[in-house]
Amino acid sequence: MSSSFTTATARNMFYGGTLFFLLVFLALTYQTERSIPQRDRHEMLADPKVVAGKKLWETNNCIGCHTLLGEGAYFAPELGNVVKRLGSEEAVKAFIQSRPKEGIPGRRSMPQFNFTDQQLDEIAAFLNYVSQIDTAQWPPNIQG
Amino acid sequence: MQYSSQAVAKPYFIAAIALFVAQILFGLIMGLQYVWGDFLFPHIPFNVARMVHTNALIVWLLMGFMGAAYYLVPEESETELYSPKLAIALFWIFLIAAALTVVGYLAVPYATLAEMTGNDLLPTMGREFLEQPLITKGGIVVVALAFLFNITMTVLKGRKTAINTVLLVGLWGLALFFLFSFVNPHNVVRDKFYWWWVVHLWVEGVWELILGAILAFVLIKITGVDREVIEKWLYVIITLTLVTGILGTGHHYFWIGTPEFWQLIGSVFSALEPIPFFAMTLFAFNMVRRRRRDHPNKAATLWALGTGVMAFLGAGVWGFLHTLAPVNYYTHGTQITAAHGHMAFYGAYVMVNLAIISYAMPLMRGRAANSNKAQVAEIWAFWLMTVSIVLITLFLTAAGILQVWLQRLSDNPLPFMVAQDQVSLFYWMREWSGLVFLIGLVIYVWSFFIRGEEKAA
Amino acid sequence: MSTRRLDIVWLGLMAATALTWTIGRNCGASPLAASAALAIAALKAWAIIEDFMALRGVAFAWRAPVLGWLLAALAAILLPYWLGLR
Amino acid sequence: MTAPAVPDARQPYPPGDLAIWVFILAELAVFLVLFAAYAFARLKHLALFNEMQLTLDSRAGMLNTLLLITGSWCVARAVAAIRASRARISARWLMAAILTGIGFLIVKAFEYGAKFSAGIDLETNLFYTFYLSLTMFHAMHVALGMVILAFVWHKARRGGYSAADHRGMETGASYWHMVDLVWVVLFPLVYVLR
Repeated sequence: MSSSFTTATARNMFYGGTLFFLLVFLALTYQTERSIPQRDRHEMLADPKVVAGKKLWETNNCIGCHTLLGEGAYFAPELGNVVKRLGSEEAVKAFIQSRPKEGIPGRRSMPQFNFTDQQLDEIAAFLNYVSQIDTAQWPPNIQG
Repeated sequence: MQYSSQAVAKPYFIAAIALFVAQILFGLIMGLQYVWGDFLFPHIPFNVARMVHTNALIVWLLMGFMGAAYYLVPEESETELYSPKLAIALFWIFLIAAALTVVGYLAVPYATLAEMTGNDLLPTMGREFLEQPLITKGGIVVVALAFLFNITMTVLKGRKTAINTVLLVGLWGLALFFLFSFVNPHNVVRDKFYWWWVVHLWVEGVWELILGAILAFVLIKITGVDREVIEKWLYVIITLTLVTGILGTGHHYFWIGTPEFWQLIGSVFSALEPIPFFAMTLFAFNMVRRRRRDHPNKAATLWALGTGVMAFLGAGVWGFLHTLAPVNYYTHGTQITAAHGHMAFYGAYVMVNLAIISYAMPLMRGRAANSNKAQVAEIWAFWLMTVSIVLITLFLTAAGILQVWLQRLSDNPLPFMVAQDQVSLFYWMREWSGLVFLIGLVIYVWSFFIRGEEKAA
Repeated sequence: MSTRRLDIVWLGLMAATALTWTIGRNCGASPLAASAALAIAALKAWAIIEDFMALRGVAFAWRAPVLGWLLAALAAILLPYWLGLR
Repeated sequence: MTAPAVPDARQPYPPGDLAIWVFILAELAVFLVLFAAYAFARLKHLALFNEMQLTLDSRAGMLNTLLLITGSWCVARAVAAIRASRARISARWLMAAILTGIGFLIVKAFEYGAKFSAGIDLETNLFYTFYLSLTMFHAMHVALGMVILAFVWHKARRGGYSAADHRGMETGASYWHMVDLVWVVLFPLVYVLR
C-alpha cells in the first residue's frame, strides 16, 4: 500500500487543492460583494438612527437570547421580521418599554433596558431595516 | 516526555479542564433557565450565562490546542521549545484576560462593559461567540502571535515533519481568521458574511487541521505505526477537509441576504463535509488495529478512537441533517442547530483535547500511563460524558423537529413562546442528561488524583 | 496500451462527439434523441475510463468507484429526465 | 515499434499516485452531486431550462468536447511515449495537451464574454446559476489540470521521467483524464438534452 502512495504527492495535493478552492471562494466572495447592494437595502443605512440602533443591538447583547435572520441564541423569538409580526415600529417600542423590571415569575422574560425614547426609536429603526433585507423569503412564516 | 520544555503544556491543560468545568456549570444554568424561565433572573440573565458558556468553551479549547502544541512540537521537531519562559508568560496573560472578561460579563451589565472597555473606539462587541471586549480581543491577538512566534521558531530550528507543518498551517490559519472579528460593518448582510469567516472557517476549516495533527501525533505514539503511513493519510484527510469546507461556508449564506447561488454551492459542498470525518474514523481504527505495540494508556486510545466516531456523528451526520438548503429553510434558527452544535463541538474538539491531555499528563507526571484504577475511572468518565452528549443531542433534535412542525410546518403555526412551552419536556430531559455529563466530568477530573501501581515512564 | 489502439479510440471519440452534436442540432426535443445522445456519452465516458485512464487492467477495487460514478451520473440525469417526460 | 504491451495480471493500483485518485474520487463526487442538482432543478423548471438551453452556443460546447478529448488522447500518448523511453516525444505530447487546454479556455472565454456582455450573470435565472456554476467550476479544473501538466512537462523536458520511473506523469495524466471525463458527461447534460 505504501509504495504506491507517497507523502509528497499527498502534500502537493493538499497545497494545490486548498489554494484552488480558496481562489474559487474569493471569486464567489467578489461576486457576492457585487450583488449584495441589490438585496441589502443599504440606502436605509443613511439614516443615523439605524446605525445607532445596530450599536444598541450589539452593546445590549440582544443576540444572547434572540436570533437575527436565524443566527444567534434560540431562547427568544426571531427578530428579523418582528416589525412585521407585531405590526409596526411603535408596537416594538411599546413591547420593549413595557418589560417588567423583576421579570415574570416562572417564565422567560426580557430584561428592562430603560431605553430613552431616542434609543427606542433607534432600535426600532434598526429592526425595521433588517426586516427589509431580501432573505430569499425566509422565515417560512410570520412567526419566524 | 523527551524534552524538559514540554512540561510547559501542563498549566495549559490544567487551566483548560478548569474552564471546561466552568463551561459545563453555566451550561446547566442555561439548561435550567430553558424550563424555569426566571431562574437567577435578573442576576445572571440567559444571555450572560450563554456568553460565559460559549466563551469558556472556545477559550478552553484554545488553551488545550496551545498546550497540545507546546507538548508535541518539541517532540516532533526533536529540539527544545524556543522560549519556555515566553510560553509561561503568555499562559498567565491569556488566563487573566479570560478571567477578567468573565468577571466583566457577570459583574456589570453588558452595555456598561462596552462603555468601560472602549467599544466606542472600534465597535466589535455584541456578536455571537465574539462578545469579548475590544481589549480582550487585542489581548487574544497578542497572545496568539507570540504563541505562533514561539512555536514557529521551534519548528524552524528542528526537524520538519508533516504533523508540525499541518499544525502550523492550522494555527496560523486560526490567528489569521480571528482578525475578521474586528470587521463589523454597519451593513448587517456584510457583517454576517464576514462573521462566518471567523466562525465557519475556524471550526469547519483550520480547526480540523489542528484536530488532524493532534490526532495523528497521538496515534503515532499509541500505535507505533510508522510515521510515513500516518502522515500520508493526514494529508489526504485535511485535503478533503478544505476541499469541502472552504466552499462549504456557503451553507451559512442561504438566508442572510447573500445572493441565492450560495444555496446551490453551499448545499453541494457542505453535503460532502462528512467525508473527511468518515475517513478520519477509518484511519483511526485502521491504525489501532495495525498497532505494533500495546501502549499501557488505554484511556487515551479510547479518546482517540472516540474522537473519530463522535466527530463523524456530531459534525458529519448531524451536520448533514440540516445542511441542504430546502431542509435548512425550515430548520434554520431552531433547536436542530443547537443539537448539531453540541455533538459537533464535543465530538470533534473536546474529545481530541481530552485525548492529548489523557496521553500527555501521565508522561508529564513521570509515568507511561496512569494506574489501572485511574484509567478505569477515566473510561467511566468517557462513556458518561459521551452518552450524555448523545442524549442531549437526541433530545434537542426531538425538540427541534417538534418546534419546526409547530412553528413553521403546521397549517396554523404557533408563536415562538407557545411552541417553546410545547417542547419543554425535551428541555427537562436535556437538563438531566447535562447532570450526567457533569458527573462524568467530575469523575474525569477525579481520575487524575487516583494513585495506584503505575508503570514508570 | 499500444499507441495504435489509443489513436483508434481517439478517432472513435471524435466521431461520437460529432454524432452527438448533429443529433442535438437536428432532432431537438425528442426523448429518442436525448437518450441516444446520453448513450453515446456513456460509451465515450466508458472508453475514456478504460483506455485513456488505463483502468482496464486495474483491480476491481479501484475500477469500481469510477465506473460506478459513471452509472450514478447517468442515473442521476436519466431519472429526472424521464420523470420530466411524464 | 508499437509492440503491444500486453496488460499483465491485474495491477493492484491505478496508474499514478493513489493520493490523486482519492482527490479524483472526491471531485467526481462533487460533480455527481452538481449533475443531480442540475437534473432535478431542470425537472422543476422544465420550460425555463429548455428555453434557456437554446441561448447556449452548442457549437462552442462541441468544439470544447473535441478539444478536451484530443487533450486526453495527447496525454495518453505522452504516457505511452515515456514507457518507450522517448522522453522528448513524451514532452511534445504533453505540450500538445496543454495547447488543447488553452484552446478550451479561449473558447470558454468567448462564450462567457458573450453571456456577460448580454448582461447574463450568476443570478439572471436558475438555469444560468447552474450553467455558470457548473461550467466555471469545470473550467477552473481545466486550468488546474494545465498547471499540473505544465509541471510534468517541465520535468519531462529535463529528463525527469524514464521508462522505469514515470509515476508523476501518470498522476498528472489521471487528473487530466478526470477533467475530460466530467466534461464528456456535462456536455450532453447541459447543451444537448432537451
